[in-house]
Amino acid sequence: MTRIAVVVFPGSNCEYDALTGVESLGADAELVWHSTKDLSGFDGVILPGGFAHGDYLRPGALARFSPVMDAVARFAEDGGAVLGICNGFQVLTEAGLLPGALQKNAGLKFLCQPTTLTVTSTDSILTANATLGQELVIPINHFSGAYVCDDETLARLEGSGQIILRYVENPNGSRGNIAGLANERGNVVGLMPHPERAMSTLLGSADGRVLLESFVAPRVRA
Amino acid sequence: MNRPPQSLHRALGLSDDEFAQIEAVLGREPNDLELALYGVMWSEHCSYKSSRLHLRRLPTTGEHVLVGPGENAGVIDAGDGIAVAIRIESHNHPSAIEPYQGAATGVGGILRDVFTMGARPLAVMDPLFFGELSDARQRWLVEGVVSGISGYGNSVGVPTIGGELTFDECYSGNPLVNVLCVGALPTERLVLGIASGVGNLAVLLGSRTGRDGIGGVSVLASAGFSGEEGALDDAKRPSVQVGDPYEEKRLIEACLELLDRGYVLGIQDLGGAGLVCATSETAARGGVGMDVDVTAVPQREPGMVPYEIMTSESQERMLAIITPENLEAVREVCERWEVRATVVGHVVEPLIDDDGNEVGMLRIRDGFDGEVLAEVPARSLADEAPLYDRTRERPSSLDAVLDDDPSNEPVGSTNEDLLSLLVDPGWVYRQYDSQLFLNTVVGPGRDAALLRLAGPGLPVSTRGIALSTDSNPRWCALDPRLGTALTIYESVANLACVGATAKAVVNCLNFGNPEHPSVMWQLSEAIDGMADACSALGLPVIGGNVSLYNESGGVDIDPTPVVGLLGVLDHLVAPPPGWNWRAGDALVLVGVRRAVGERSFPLGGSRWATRRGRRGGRLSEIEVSTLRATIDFVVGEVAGICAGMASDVTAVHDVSGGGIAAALAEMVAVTSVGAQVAELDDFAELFSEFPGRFIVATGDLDAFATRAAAAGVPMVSLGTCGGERLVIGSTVDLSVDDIAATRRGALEAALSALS
Amino acid sequence: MNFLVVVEVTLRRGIADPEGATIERALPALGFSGVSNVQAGKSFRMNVEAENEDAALDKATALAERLLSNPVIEDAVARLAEVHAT
Amino acid sequence: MNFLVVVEVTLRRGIADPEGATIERALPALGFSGVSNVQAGKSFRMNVEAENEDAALDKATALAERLLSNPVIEDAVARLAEVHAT
Ligand SMILES: Nc1ncnc2c1ncn2[C@@H]1O[C@H](COP(=O)(O)OP(=O)(O)O)[C@@H](O)[C@H]1O
Ligand SMILES: [Mg+2]
Repeated sequence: MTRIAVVVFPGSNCEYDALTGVESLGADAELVWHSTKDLSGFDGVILPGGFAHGDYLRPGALARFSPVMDAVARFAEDGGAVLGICNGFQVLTEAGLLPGALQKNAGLKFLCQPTTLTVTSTDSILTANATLGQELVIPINHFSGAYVCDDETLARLEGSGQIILRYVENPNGSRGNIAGLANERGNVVGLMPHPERAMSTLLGSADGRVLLESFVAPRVRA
Repeated sequence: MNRPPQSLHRALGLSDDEFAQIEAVLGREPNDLELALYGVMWSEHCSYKSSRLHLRRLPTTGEHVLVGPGENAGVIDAGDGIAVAIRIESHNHPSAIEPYQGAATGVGGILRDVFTMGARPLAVMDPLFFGELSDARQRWLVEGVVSGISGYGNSVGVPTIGGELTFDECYSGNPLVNVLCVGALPTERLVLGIASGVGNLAVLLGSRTGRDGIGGVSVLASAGFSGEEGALDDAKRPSVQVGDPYEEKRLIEACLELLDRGYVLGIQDLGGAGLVCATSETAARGGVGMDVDVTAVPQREPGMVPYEIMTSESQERMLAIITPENLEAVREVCERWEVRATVVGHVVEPLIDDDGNEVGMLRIRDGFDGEVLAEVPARSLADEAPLYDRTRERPSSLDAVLDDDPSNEPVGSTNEDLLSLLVDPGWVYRQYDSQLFLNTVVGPGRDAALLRLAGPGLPVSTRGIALSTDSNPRWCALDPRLGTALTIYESVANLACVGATAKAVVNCLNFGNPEHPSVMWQLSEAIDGMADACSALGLPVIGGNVSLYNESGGVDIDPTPVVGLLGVLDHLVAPPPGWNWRAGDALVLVGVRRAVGERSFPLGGSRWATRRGRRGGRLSEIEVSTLRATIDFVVGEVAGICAGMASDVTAVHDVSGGGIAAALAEMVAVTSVGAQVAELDDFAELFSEFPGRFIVATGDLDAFATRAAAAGVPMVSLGTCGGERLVIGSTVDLSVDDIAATRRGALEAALSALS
Repeated sequence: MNFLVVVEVTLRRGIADPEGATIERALPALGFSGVSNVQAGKSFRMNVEAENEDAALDKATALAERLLSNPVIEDAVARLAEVHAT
Repeated sequence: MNFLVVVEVTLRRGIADPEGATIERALPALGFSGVSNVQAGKSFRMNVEAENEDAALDKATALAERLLSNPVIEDAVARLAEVHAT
């Protein structure tokens, strides 16, 4: 069974949701406290949504100095699957594990709403099971979700297939309509929408399943 | 401050009689610190001294009630070993001067009321009332309040799943910000705010104590705004509390873990009146005494004096009663959550008075072995404030208002009227995370919110809970008694739309100055109306809050009793139908079509009339027995769908604000499919508002009609769904796009008005 | 003339500053010692057209008090950053 | 010695500043004319213990670059506010 660590920072609040999401797909998931320095034995790591350290200063700014982040960096370096959802995405950019940064939404308001995403690359641990061009309805819940990077970075991301998900209608001013992206190897991914909130039609959408199914699928490390 | 000593009590908001009563309790003159403690604890906000006599008339018991009013939150047994805690409170006056922090700390406070019962907070709702948005100050308030709720609620990680949004001139100097929280717990984890066991420790958890809101409760919550613009005099301006959702999040997790591990004997949040309130209430409930060392309290600012430390309203603090043996373990849990834990009190033996009665004393000391700075019976602070039966009088001016019935109002352009009534509160609730915990089956924007009854640490269940907050100040201004009763009925109807049976009521009674006899009359009438409706439906009132002195420039707000209803659904595996009908469906009106009495389709107090500046008229009674049958029938229909059964019913919406016309238009806006409706009986029926009527869309009219008839529920066919227009007889003809766009943009357009 | 004005908005004395406190708590772990009493505030830079420096500062101060801060909890101070060529 | 240091964090040139733009749009309606190019930033005040002013500024600058700003989108400048009595 795939073993997934869900990292809990003080102020995280989607850790149970992430745990439930991957467990419902048969993964063996465990909450690990942010002071953990060792992630060996896990097949994948999720940095969940929420407000780590209250999002004080900037989202992710304090969390990236948590002891666990060195372990996450090593885990990623070794080809392990790392998924940052919402606040987790912000932490990954602050930590430099993904390029760019996430700024306040263009409308300067928190947004909780369904969005339609297009799968624009399947070269990542999150989109491997999806099909190119597939549309997925997945909710966003964030204040700082506008992706920014310089022109050069954007060109590089575009060229290398690292942009894995784009908004069909841009809700927050994200550059290039970017909703989610991966590192070059495709083993570290971050996205602002919450796939774990789109796991059942009872709650509005089951379109997140294909993403988390990719993530928990047994794989040989890249 | 150089004040003659005899007037200190007045400066603290205590009357001469109250001062005399304190002297009688103590058998001596109180010292300044003692007087200050009475000042905050006997304030209107803490003691309910004007309302308590009346609140006793509310029905509070029922087979599911585990905890009724009087504790921090009411609790019902929801089945499957799960108890549900619920509470509503106002944060009106703080929000008027600092809307962001006022609203944010309101959310923080209501969460603590719920997790203090051992419940994990699962959802928040926020009934809001402002003046008209043509005024720039109101727009500033709306922006601030909504971002405060969003900022705190989202960060602390509790979804906000609904609320209310009312704009009316009467709130321009005194907005209302009410917040409701619901939480759930394994039934056996229920704890109360009781101190027990001599030698046990009172541990203060959470933030350090600063000079936040000193005297806030008595000065702020109990004093109206004098200025025209709703501004407080500088002298009265207290320091505003700032919320820290990050601290609260850690506090929630730490407290729930302490409770799970069984380390806590009693726990109480620190709200209004801070430490003196928490220590005196826990001691009073347990019939014990408590020694409090003021010097032990961690302070945020240097030089704080005992009075400030004891009454500070610094946020994000809890008081837990534990045994000394568990102290180390408690410290360990708190350290991991980075929550401060400090022993500030000892539970002590009660004294025996001259008559042989046990009297638990609250003793404030300078060091546990140090000087006693204050010593008063805990119960006298917590429970023995004087109760007032203030003068009540129905205002004689009301008759003229009732006689000014808007039924003679010229009809005008019905299309325009209808569009002007449509407001989608989406601009508000999109700013709230409404989905956290993966429970939200129906979020904000429909008749009621519907949640799966699930959460970390709860027994597995397929039940659901439904919540609705409702109010109708327009009705209550005309007839506070009937208006409040109708509000309850409407709330029950809202729950029915998502298939839930109402189980319990909480209320937040927002009224004007209780020293005005007309306001006391309104309050008393509203309470009777609530009691009438709750008794008729067998619903217990399990908690509430009274907010008085909502006035500005001497003018009281309209009576605004807000109710929060909690419903339960036995089996929730599929979403309820919602508002999305399909082309070809038949449309029916289910329920009693006409109100009782002279006016079958009353317009008094309707949104339609109010928009035209007509605030008078009479409400009509409704037939409660048929209403009950109708609601039971709708609950049955929708609950079947939620349980996974096939059904011909595709959409359900109750008729409320804006009448039948608005209900149809709201469904059109959401579905993007039009409807053709036959001419109604009367123009007034379009916009008339009274509860107990539902718009239902069905794919099989005959089957549905047969079931309604079998249940003895009246029903009429209205028309069919389909097309790109909403047509109602000869009165309404609008395109689906117009309706949807107007409704969607109404709030944003009003908020972005530049002036 | 055009002036570049900076408005700094800080919390009033006695008002809790959870953000500043949280940042301060994080510092030791990052190896920063000897930094204390961290206060978080806001800054706004703007071009102000006015007759002279004083008029520019007055305008910015009025703006700061009216729009950029809530005097109930915040203080706002305007200062000149540098003079622009007109 | 103790120094009161102010760190100002501003958005880098070219990075969108919706907050500044929103404030600017609201100004005419409030009767403020001649205010343009409003930029929203953050300020942090702190006590820094150091040998001398330069050392204090160095420490604050390091903190500003490492923690208080995100160099992908922000610039940070530290300046001395006033010297405290030691
Ligand atoms: N302040 C608010 N916060 C969150 N949701 C709100 C707010 N105001 C209104 N809503 C939501 O919008 C919907 C419509 O509200 P309302 O018109 O009061 O409904 P009803 O007439 O059925 O009582 C409800 O789902 C309500 O929860
Ligand atoms: Mg309704």
